[in-house]
Amino acid sequence: MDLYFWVFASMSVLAGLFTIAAKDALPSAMGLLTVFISLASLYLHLHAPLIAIFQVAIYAGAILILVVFVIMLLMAPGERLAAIQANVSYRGSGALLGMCLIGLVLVGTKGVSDIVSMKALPEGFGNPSMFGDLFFRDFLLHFEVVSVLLLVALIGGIYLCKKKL
Amino acid sequence: MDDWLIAIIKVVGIWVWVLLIAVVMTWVERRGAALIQDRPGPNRAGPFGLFQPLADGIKLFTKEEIIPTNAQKLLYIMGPLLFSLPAFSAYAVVPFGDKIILGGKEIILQVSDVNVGFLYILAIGSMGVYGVILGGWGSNNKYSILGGLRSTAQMVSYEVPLGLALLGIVFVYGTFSLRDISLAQQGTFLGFLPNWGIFKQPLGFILFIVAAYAEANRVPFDLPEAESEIVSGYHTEYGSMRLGLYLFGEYVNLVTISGIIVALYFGSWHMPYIDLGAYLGPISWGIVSFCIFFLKVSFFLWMFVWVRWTLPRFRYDQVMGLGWRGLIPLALFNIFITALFIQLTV
Amino acid sequence: MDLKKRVEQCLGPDNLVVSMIECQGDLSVEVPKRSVVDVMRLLRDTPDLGFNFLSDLFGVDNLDLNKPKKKPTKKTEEGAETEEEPEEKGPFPPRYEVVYLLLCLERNERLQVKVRVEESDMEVDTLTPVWKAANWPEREVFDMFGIRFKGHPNLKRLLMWDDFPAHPLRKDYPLEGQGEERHLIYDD
Amino acid sequence: MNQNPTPQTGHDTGDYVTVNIGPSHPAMHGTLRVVALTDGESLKKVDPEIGYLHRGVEKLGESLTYHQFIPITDRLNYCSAIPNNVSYEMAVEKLMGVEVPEKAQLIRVIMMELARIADHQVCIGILGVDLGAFTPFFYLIIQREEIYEIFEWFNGARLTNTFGRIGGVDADLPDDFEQRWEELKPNVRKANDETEKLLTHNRIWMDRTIGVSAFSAEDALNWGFTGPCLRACGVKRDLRIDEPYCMYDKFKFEVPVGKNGDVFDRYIVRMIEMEESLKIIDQAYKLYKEMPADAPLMARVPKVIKPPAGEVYSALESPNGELGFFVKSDGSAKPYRIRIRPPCFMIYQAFPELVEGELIADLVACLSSLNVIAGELDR
Repeated sequence: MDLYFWVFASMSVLAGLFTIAAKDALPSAMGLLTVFISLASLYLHLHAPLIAIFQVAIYAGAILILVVFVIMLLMAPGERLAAIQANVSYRGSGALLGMCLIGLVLVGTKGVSDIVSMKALPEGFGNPSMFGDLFFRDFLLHFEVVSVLLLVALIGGIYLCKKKL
Repeated sequence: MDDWLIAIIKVVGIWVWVLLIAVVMTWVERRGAALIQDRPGPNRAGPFGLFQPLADGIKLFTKEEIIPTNAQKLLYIMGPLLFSLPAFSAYAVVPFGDKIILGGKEIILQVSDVNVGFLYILAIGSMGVYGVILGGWGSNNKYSILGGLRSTAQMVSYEVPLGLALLGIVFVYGTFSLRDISLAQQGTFLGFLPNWGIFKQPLGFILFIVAAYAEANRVPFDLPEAESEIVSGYHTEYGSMRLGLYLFGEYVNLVTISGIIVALYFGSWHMPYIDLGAYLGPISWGIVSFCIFFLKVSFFLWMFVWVRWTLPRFRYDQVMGLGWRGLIPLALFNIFITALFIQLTV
Repeated sequence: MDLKKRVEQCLGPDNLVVSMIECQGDLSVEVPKRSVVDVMRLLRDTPDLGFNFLSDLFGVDNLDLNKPKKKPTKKTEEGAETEEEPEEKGPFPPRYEVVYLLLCLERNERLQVKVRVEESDMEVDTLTPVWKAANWPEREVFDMFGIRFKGHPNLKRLLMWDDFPAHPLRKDYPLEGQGEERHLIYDD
Repeated sequence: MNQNPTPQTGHDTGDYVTVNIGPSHPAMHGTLRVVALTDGESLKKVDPEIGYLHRGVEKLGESLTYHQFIPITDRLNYCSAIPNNVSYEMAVEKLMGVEVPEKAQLIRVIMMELARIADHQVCIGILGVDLGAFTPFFYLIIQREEIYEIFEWFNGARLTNTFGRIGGVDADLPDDFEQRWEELKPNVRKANDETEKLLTHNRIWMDRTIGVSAFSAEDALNWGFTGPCLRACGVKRDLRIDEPYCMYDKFKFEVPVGKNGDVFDRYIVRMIEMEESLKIIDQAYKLYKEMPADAPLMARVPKVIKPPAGEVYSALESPNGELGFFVKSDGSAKPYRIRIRPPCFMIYQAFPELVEGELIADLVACLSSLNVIAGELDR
């Protein structure tokens, strides 16, 4: 019985449920923050401190803040999500997508458990230097391709938002 | 069991110590302001008004807690907690001395020497903004929301130059661990310059200190709480100890930032040109290194006060312009130069 | 040339001067109410007058002065009773005055221009197209005396609150008020 | 009946938010209120609301005797009460045709220029505070306190001086004025120098003030600007020179003129004016010392003042601009009508034009640079 795992796993699931159930936008975002942080704790538990830090710094520290920023810009403090949540078609499609996701995760879990067995971690697992080696030596091409993709997305986003170029 | 005990002592000890500095900082801030502004300052409670923070604390604790009627209670209550929690936990990876040898056991004076210490600071630092946002949003006050918005934009913008400036240090010392960086700052290079971060990364230091002031919401970047414009920004509606947590968290942040500055750029616990560790016994060197470290920290704490009472405040668009058009290109340039230099010399 | 003569030269041909008096060196000229804006433009644009600055604009309530028993004391007044009659004829001179203080920046000359406003027709043309500075003073005159300014962009009460029932600078408004506070509802 | 005026810009609409700045807000000196329609931080529409400090001064004046009204004028611009007193006294003196003795005029000049320094110190100090620079405020306020010491020692009051009487002044300068003045002068200069060092060439200060709420000279004249705000726009107009009163034509001083009419120019104009005021006081005191010790301080005025019926307007250059009193008398012992022409009344009505399109932070900077005093604005 891995107590650490169960605590943070159940926390992330509960916070995830809260995220989709909350009636106000900002508490919902806080639920998402909790999910991120408990996931980061799980990564720590899996001896991947760098991933955990990235999870906090990038997802919780940057992306979610931008989400919150947009919420603050677009909504008034008293405004609630009830109207959106009451929409049956949204709920239905959400449920459907959720089912599909669960199915996918189950299949994936089985596949992973078929091929992976418990084994000792290599020396220096999860170190920044090891990450650097992987990124900039073994998988340099993939890394660069992904970053070009992000750059394209960035330019596209600017093009879409900017009214007058 | 020994390791656990030492860890707990270190955690509790440094926590109390940082809190104590933060408390004294509130006094230094007010007396420093008075010194700069040619007036007495708080001088009634105790000698030199030293008990003033205590009196303030009692006042804040005993005041009635008021939650505005239309506030969103959950967010309103969570705000100060989420602000002070990251502030209190950020110091965990910052060293506060070299090491001490007790009973044959080597104890490093740092709560946790993790190899991602740097990133931990960045990650935790970015968490603090949630407290500001929640406080600003939950108060249901337009000034608070403006303060929250300003703070969000400012923190997000200045985290980029902050991280980029730190990257230069990582390039130079080749590690993410603050202790390793501290250790590497001993001795001299080029024959006469101390091996300190500031001499190896002068531009990076300026960028870092500017971005750090912005992250700490200090003058000249105190827009989220600009008194004359948006009353008190995100903590307009707060009172009693909730306000106290915000104010206190701010000072704890200052201690942490000063600690980082000293650890990264000002030779940590090293004296320039002289290696005291070689002359002193292990225990006394531990204590002396602790003292040296905090002497340097207190200088930077004083600098926060000094700058606060000297400079006017930026305007919102100017802060954004400085961040995106000034600091980020400079930081990228700094990284480029550093990388080039390392490539050519190593 | 003397300011008085110049003003007469400028306004006289169109019969725009109702009366003109001087008090301790302050020249004041009364003009017909309907042509006040024209007069102001003339005074501003005539080269040898050039009153290009509106220093102030305010109202005066002459209720007490117009009381018959006070008649002996006001023979040095504007002389509205003795000199040529203003076109608004009544048993007494019109109750209100609106005074415009003009200033010529080049020559540092000042001129008071006044129009008389009768209680039956409390409307004066606004001066805001000529000088933007007339904006708030006109609102204040409206607030304090109830004189309306035709064409004013935002004629609302300025100093008193919007629902205030009276015009407090009128002479028949008592110093301690008419007891409005008793009628005010303070809850929201 | 509704106690509160409804905001004219309405409630929050889809894109814009109404922010209610004041009447109790740290930057709204006294009780000003601005209803601002904002788009994020920028101001779309600004609607100043005044009247929160309306005390019916003009109405009060009609029920008080001429002398009784002098203390009321203290309460107009409470930062510098003496020019208010003198301006009112000058209006009544003009109505009565009284010539004030030269010695009294010199005392008035000395006190008025001290008040001008005090007023400008407050204005610049507050401008600094509103822009986040707290320290210059203290440097200036400490010196203002010294000036107030002189006032207190001369008048018995610090803020509400009730200076002078109709027809002159009631008391001569005490003997140790020279000593106090020689002590004060270098300190004021030093405080000004330090403020200059902290602010004038400070890059942040320049960024915050240069070009903010700039106003052209034509607009300023059209809106009825006077005083430092007009001079900052580049119009050289100072009643002390253009329409000399109180022997101002005997003193040599410069009138500073700005160029852009922005916050920075208003600040600089005020800084230079303080220096000029110091020079004026020196000259006035020199003239004062040449007067015989027993020269009269009061013109011959009756105990009960009953000016002949008539109406006059008299203005002087108060620290904020042209401060005028229109006094109408019906020959009785009480004024028939007193109209006060406060300088910032005219200036503040152009406020929306000055700040619309700028940011909230600029609103604050602009407001402090105009030095709007609610006391004389609302009367």
